[in-house]
Amino acid sequence: MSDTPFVIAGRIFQSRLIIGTGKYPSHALMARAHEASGADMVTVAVRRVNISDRSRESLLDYIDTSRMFILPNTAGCYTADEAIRTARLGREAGLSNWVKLEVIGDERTLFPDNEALIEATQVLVREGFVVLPYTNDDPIACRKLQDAGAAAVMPLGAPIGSGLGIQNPNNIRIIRESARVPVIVDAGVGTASDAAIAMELGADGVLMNTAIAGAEDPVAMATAMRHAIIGGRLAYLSGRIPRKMYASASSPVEGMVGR
Amino acid sequence: MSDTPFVIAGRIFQSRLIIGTGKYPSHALMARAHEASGADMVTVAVRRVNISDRSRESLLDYIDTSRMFILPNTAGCYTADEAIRTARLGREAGLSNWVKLEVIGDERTLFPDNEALIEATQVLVREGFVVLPYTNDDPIACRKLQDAGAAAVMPLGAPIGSGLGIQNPNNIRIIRESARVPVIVDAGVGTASDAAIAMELGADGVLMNTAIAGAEDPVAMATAMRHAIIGGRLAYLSGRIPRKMYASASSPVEGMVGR
Amino acid sequence: MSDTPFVIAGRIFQSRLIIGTGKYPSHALMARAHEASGADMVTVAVRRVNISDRSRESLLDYIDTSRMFILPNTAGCYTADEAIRTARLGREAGLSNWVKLEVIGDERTLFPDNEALIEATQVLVREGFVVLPYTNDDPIACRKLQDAGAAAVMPLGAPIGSGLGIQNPNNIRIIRESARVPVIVDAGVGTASDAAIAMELGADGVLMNTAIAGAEDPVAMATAMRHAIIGGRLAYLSGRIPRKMYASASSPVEGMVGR
Amino acid sequence: MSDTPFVIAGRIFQSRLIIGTGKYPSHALMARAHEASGADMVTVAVRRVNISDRSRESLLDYIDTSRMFILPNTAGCYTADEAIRTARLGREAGLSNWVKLEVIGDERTLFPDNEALIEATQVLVREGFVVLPYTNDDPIACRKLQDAGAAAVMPLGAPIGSGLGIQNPNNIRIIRESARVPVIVDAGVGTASDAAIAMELGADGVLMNTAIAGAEDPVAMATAMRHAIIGGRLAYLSGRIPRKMYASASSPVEGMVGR
Amino acid sequence: MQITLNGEPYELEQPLSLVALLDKLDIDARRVAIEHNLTIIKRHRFPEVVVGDGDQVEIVNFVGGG
Amino acid sequence: MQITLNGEPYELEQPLSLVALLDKLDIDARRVAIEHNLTIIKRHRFPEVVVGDGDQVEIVNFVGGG
Amino acid sequence: MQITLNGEPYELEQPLSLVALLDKLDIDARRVAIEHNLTIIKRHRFPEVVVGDGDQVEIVNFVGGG
Amino acid sequence: MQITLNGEPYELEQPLSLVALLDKLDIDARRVAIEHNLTIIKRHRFPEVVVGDGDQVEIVNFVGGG
Repeated sequence: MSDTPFVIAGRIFQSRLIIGTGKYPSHALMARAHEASGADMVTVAVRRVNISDRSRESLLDYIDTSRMFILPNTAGCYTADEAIRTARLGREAGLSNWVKLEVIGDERTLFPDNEALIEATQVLVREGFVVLPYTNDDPIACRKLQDAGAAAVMPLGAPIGSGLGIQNPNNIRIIRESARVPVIVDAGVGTASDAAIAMELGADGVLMNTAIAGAEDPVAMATAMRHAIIGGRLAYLSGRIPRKMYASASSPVEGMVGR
Repeated sequence: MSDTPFVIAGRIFQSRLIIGTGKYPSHALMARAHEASGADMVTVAVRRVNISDRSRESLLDYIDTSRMFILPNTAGCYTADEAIRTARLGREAGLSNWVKLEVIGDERTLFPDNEALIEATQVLVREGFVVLPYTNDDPIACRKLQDAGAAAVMPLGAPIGSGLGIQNPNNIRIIRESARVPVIVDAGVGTASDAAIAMELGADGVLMNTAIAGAEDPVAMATAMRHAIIGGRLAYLSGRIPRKMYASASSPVEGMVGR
Repeated sequence: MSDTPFVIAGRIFQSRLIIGTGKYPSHALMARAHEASGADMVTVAVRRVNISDRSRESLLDYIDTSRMFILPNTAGCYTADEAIRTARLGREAGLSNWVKLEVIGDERTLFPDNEALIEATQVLVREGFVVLPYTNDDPIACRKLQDAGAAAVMPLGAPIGSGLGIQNPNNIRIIRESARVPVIVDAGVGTASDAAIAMELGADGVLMNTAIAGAEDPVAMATAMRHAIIGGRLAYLSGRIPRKMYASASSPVEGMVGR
Repeated sequence: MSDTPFVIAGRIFQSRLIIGTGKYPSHALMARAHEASGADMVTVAVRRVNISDRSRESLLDYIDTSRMFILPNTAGCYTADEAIRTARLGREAGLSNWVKLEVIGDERTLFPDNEALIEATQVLVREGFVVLPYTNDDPIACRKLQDAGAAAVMPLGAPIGSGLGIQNPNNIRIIRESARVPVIVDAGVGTASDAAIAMELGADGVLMNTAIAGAEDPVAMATAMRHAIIGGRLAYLSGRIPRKMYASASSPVEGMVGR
Repeated sequence: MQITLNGEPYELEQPLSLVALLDKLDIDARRVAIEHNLTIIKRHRFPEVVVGDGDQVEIVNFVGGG
Repeated sequence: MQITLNGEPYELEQPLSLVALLDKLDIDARRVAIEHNLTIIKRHRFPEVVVGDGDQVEIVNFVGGG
Repeated sequence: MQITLNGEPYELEQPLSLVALLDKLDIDARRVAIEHNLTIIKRHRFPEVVVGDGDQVEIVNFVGGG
Repeated sequence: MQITLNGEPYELEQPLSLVALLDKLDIDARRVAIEHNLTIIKRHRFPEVVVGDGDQVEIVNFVGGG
């Protein structure tokens, strides 16, 4: 089974799993989880340097940037302007013009403000950014983001950090069918089967943070996710059997002894 | 993350995936799927030799018995006597005293006849068989099979060959909590995430045939299942995050620029 | 829409909802909930009279036996003998030879011991009882109970008192398709939609206790269940629309202004 | 159990069920289904009069406008301008300034274009319309529509006419928790339990067309929906029992005979 | 003399008919069923069946259940 | 002279008021809404508004919808 | 003479040992199990067990199954 | 003189280049991005851009996020 490579904006990624760098018990454990996950792209947040306390070691000391592509996000931004400003700073702090674009619309759900998101996407694309917007599972919003020049669309499976799994599989499937850019399920995954389901629906990749960082054993869960993504993708490509209401024997019905 | 080995009746298996040998487009393709699956136990049926046509090549020519353990089944048997008779013949035809015990109660669902199943288990255990009974997701039936000496219990996830996935996860979980022998989900798996879900519920293994043999690309699906079983098992052991009704940010909420 | 009457053992019931008498905050509230439910059959338990404390008022003072048919149960019995003995006492205490037969197999799940249940059914049917056995959602067990002379089969939707709703709709549907006696979903209902789903699957009736007695407002929930049972039954008879993966407009697509 | 009245823009409705007038086999059958449903608000489409064929009888001849409130929709409109123009014509054709506002974003899913929908809502509210916008299950879009002056928000449960039921219950629940205006689940209902589930999630009402008009027996299904809406609403108000993983007996555990 | 009544020891001065026993216990005969030494006693036989030393008596009625 | 009526060309001998047009078309004025050259015409103005050559007229009513 | 072989009538000139029968049928003895008149015959006894007129013989092997 | 550094007031003896400021703050220039009075300053311009009284400076870097 030969799969097409996972390409975003002309860049090929070896893994269809993209993971975060937040909420880990320690930077050291994060590094081991990253290693175990097989991911070659990680998201990071852009925040003010802590002036008063310089002791804290740098996140980047624990990311092997030779094999990991860094994707700055605009998490926590509630307006297009905030997100644009943060994206620009992220570009300077890093070495790429990629951004995981978040414009949050509500504190409790952290669902996106699609209007502002589309607007910010248009601005950043004009400035030469490779924009990967976090949106909800709305096929129309995804189409508009694509039309605005997004390099991929990243519909949520469930609220960020909720671990509820893919709440509306039908929408993810529809988004995949109509999108011309990669579809990456971002947020909501809680365990391995959730990631496999996302891939079986046709998602090109899955982005997750809390499911791994918040597990009792992040390294083991990272390994679990690596397998789930590969397994789910292969299952999607393998042509699964149809669902039937009744049974169909897997052993021959003739040739029984004594009949 | 070190897992306990997968042991049935004192025998250690490397893989928690057990697969069938039926319904493949060809023996050759089956052999490649077996290889890809990583399984080290396969089920086979016991049937009359075709006297009139000796041309047909033997199934065993396509199974590497040096690494694959052969598990004869009693598929198609509708009474305890039939199943016992078939189990005995299987023991002679093969080299082991193991049997996947099936006593079917209904042609359309292929659901087990638990009464007859328990009776046959008792007889075969007395005769020194290692009995792995295919049953439904009934914790009471599983307990009785265990008490009758079954080496493992194999509750169904859904009707054989239906590909519907685990219909009653709660029952599988309950069976796992109360059983002292390995719990192997047998039948009903349709795609990789179904297998992962079974493992995440605590199943010690999964047995499947149609999901792989009936896929458009059995070799790719076998690979998918290998990953799904490993991923699902690791996720079960990793301590997944709790499900939440609302979101919780994965990036810091303080340190935002311009606030 | 004319429905066939709900008939068990030749007796016609006006309501397809059967409810319990346990766990109510008070007998008075129970009576009002019964009234609101529209049910004309209620289950009762058979227990030792409290000798030391005769103050407690009798349950029957709060049941209008002129319109409510009393169905004694054998709840709490763990063997066929216990259940048979309790059924016989119930017959003497009451005025009918009907029994809701329970033979429990496990304390934590309260799932039935089908072997013992079938045995007890055979004995009681011979003694002239009208037997309504509580069983699990196993089509084979249901068929055997029917063959043993059960006047109806009562598969569980979920564990007693769990409120989880119908855990395995496919099994209930299959049981209904193959049974020649009424199928009554007994246990597991938590809210109105659960009852509606049971009826939509083809169940002839639903038996519940905790969902009503344990609700904050039992009288309102009893009313809710009355409507849900009627609505679910009618929906089952009405020929619902097929499920589609995509939309189909409900307003005309031609005749738009300005096109 | 006394419920708060169902009020939209100061107008009280007796029924929480709102139904359509499209796709019925005949106007006469529609009238009987309307009667059976108990609804007192129906949606209608605004279309060009058929000049060449004047024979066709008028829809309004079959709607008892003395008890039915007429809600014109803008179905089929793909831009804010089209929708605004159609809404204005609907106001002239009818006797009210209410409109079910639809701005469709995609032909295959008929999902809304939320940006255009919000824009059209602002315009029409300024013109004195009572706007009930059909949107998707996005809490942020619903909040913006509310802020734009919508008299209610009408999130979809599933694609129009799909009959898939509530695809994302969690979103409907969240929308209800945060909205200050009535929440009406519009589209996606296939059968009675779907409507009950919508109400149990806290929806103030449900709008449907195909589920009734497309059923084999629309009158019976309309009756089913009436009961489902009442039952679901009451269940929501009754305080359902919590879900438990295990069983809890509904009959006393003490006082067993012979213990 | 002593009987076992609903699983508990119970003292009687002298043998009693079931009717008398129910009366003594203030129990309405129409609402209960009685098992005497594992045999169920029809209600019409309550007057004639006598409970004596060492007898086992179970008196049951209906209580709330599901 | 010709007008565009509901998107189709339509011939008129001479200019007509909306009332007259509806009459000619056998349409009940109480059941329709009319847009004349993109302007919505209130029902009470149907008698005075006249349709002439090249005008665009949209006449709509309610039909079954969801 | 005739035997019943796997449920079908089968002609034999004279009694044969199971080994001879398998040989005649071109069946590899190592891959099959045999039931002779409802009794399972261990493989090492194939040479000595003789099939005669009216006997029932079941010869089975493994085929694909799940 | 005082500047606003990452939202907080910060005292300086005299104007400083961004390089000097980072040096003073013991911050590795290669790991941060700087916004000076709402304008982003390219790293190669850190030596020439001078921070003076009342200026607003934002110094950011990457932290763990999802």
